[in-house]
Amino acid sequence: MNLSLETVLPAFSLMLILLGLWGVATRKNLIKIFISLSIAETGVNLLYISMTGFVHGKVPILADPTVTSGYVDPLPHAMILTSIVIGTAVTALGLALTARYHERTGTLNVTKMKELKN
Amino acid sequence: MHPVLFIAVPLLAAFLAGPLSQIARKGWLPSIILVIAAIAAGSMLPSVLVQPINETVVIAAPLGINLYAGPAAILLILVTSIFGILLTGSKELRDHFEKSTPSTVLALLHFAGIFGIFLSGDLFNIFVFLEIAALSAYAMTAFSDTTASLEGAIKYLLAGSIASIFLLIGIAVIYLHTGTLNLAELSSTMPMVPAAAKAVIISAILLALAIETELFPLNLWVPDVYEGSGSALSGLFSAMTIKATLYLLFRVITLFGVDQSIIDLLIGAGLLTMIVGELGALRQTNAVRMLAYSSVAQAGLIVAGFFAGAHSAAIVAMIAHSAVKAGLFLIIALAGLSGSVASLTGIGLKNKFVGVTATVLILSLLGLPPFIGFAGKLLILQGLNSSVGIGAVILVLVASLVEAWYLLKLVSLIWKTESTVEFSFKPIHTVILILPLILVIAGGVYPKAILSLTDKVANDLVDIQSYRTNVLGGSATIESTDLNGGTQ
Amino acid sequence: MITVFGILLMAMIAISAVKAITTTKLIDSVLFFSFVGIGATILFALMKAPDVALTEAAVGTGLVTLVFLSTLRRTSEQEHGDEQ
Amino acid sequence: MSSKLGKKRLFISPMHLLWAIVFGGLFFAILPAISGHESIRSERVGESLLVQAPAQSGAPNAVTAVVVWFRGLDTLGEVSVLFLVAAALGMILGRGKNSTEPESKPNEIVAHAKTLVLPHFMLTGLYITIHGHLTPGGGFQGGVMAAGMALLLILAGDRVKHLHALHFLEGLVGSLYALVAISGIWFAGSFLGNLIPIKTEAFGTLFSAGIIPVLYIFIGIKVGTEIISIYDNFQRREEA
Repeated sequence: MNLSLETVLPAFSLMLILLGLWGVATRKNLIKIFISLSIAETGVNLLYISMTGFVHGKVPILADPTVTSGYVDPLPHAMILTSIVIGTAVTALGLALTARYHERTGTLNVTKMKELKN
Repeated sequence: MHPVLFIAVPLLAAFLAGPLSQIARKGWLPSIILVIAAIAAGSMLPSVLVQPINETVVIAAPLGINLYAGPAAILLILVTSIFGILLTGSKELRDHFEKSTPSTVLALLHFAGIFGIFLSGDLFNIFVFLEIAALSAYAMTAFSDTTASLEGAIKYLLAGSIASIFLLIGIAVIYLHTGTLNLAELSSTMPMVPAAAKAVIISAILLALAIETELFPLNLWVPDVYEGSGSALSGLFSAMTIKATLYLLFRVITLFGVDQSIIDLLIGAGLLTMIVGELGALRQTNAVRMLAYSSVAQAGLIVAGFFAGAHSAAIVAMIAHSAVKAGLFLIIALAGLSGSVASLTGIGLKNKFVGVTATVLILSLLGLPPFIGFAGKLLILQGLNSSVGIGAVILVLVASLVEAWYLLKLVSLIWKTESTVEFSFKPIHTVILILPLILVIAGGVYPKAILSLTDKVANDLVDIQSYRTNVLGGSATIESTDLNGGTQ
Repeated sequence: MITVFGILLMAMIAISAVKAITTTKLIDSVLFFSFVGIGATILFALMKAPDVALTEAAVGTGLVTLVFLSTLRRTSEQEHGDEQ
Repeated sequence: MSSKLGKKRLFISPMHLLWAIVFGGLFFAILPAISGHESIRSERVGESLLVQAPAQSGAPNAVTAVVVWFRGLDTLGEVSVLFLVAAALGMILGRGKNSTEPESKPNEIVAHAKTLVLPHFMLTGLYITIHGHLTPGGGFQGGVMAAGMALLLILAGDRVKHLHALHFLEGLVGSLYALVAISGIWFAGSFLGNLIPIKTEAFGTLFSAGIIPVLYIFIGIKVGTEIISIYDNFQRREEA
């Protein structure tokens, strides 16, 4: 079968990213927008992991310090660890601002954000 | 001097701000850190002009993260921290810092992020610092806790998050095709990347950086952020944050060696941004919002100028813009007014020094002689004329006319007799305005001195070959073996 | 075998993601989002990234879902999200 | 499933359709660039790091070696991002009138279960943190795991009573982390340099990886405290 995970995964993660961005562009509820953003971030993380060569490699935990071939590339893993935490931080900050905004105005709708208009 | 300290010291200060809240509470901690950074950058500058410093973190350059302290990075750190001090020392921001430790932490981390953007030579590391700077900027926008500021912060956050997703896509494609994240190595491997992938890389990264540098049409959120965050913070963003993202745009695009069509696109986007910015500023009644539009326009002019080949002029314009905007936003903050343009009436008669400073800064912003803005604008026009043609020059001049319309109106308001609003300046608070005033006048009277400096700085940005040898060549490879041997 | 499992998992993630974005009730949206996170966790584990899987489970799914739920509670006074 | 979605309000407005077309176009534009596996560098940076990891860092888990050490500056930045958000949340959500009262009655089951579950959470978190260089996991995961205990307490209706102590610990550990990293400049040749000798002969044991476990403990405590304070801020509720 030609349909291996390695060929499907990049396309899938790209689809997830764009689906999330579509959500950001079309949703009007702020919480929905942040959910969409988090989905796009999950897609980005999957995109990074899709390029480690995971089909033929092993988990990068070395049993023997002299044998260093046949493992997957650990650098994308490291980058995703960082990007997951940063994504979470952005979501938390955004939701905090949203919650405070809701306390002040009673709305979560972005189209009603009209305070700053010229 | 180790460049990494520019990042580590503000971080350390931020971590300590909680336990040391007694000291931090006074509200001077961010200013102190900026003074230290300015002194360090100032003392490093002469030696860096001769030999840039490349610092290895743990493992040598192509494998690990390197920090590259070249003339451009150090000069911009110096300039941004000096004019940052004006704003962090202002009453408006110090009130925030005094009220709560978190705001001190946010400001310190913002500086760490900005210095990281200037220094880092690794693409993913730059992303991390960009996120630190951006996240702290979102949160700082919400300092004043009004509906407007929260709205500005949310818009800023959404724009920034989309930018970071595109940046991450760009970095992923880069790593997939080149196998490296190091900017110096990328400068030699980028030409070998397949055309389709290169197009995606450039568009994703340009899209992200265009949002961060506020280029048209991705800058619709900018005036909202500025208006929502208030005058002192707007000054901080204008004087520091945009300068870091502009530097990043210049550095990355020059190193990647893009096609002429992309360069043309960037010049076009810059000019369009300038026109839109000036037209937007024309119809504003809020002074902060007006200056925000003017900042957008200036960023557009700087981008167009740099990519039209006027590299040195773009640096001069960046320095001039930092000085002018720091000064003007500080004046609005000092006046403590509602921010409407009309309320600035008669400010010059109340306090002559403030009035003269404001006038000089505005005239420099317009690009009139004998101020520093003149040198910047003239050289940018020369660059545009030689690489794009007379059409671009006319466009800039038309935009300057529009700019003159609203800025001169502002000047006449400042010196108008009938003052409607009660306000007073404490002389002690206005003393610091001498800094931008001196720079703007001295730079205008002796442009040679500044230009000889910025020529070297621009050369550092454009000379890819020497960047590559400084980061990768010669001595840089020794550290990795040294490190292991030293610990045995 | 793993390929089939992986593709099924991806289909589940895709459906949950679409549901999370398009469903009208916010609480459902958050639940579907947590399915996306759980699916991604398993996918990371399949792709030989146990460290990432652990982090995604703890931070990317667990903490984020909790934060979303708390925000929902804070903002639940009016508007239960009829405006998609 | 999908037919039900289609009938509901998926593409109800032309704007949604327009955006769908835009992103669909982007999909086919980007797709060719992300498939294919050859890189211009004969050995990717990550693969070179993996080769260097055992001898230089002494950590069998190459991901840990890369995260904590080779790219430690990223991780320092990442910890700062969490710290930043914790501080920002304190500022944004801490305003207004705070009630420190739990606004719902503590769940009986949760309240009783916590005494049973807490030690296990703590122990697992600690184990994951200090074995980060040997097995999957590490400071982040362990820190979150241990913080899970506190989240449980908050869910059970408790409040973080010693918020000052929490913040003090957070700042203290963060500055220790930064100080250890900075002292590397003078004592070990570079920022984040290895202050503790690596025991290559003891590869794969707890004390083989020099400074990495120490840094990971700092990261674990820092991440844990930050997550507690982030979540506690969300649970602090303005009186309705």
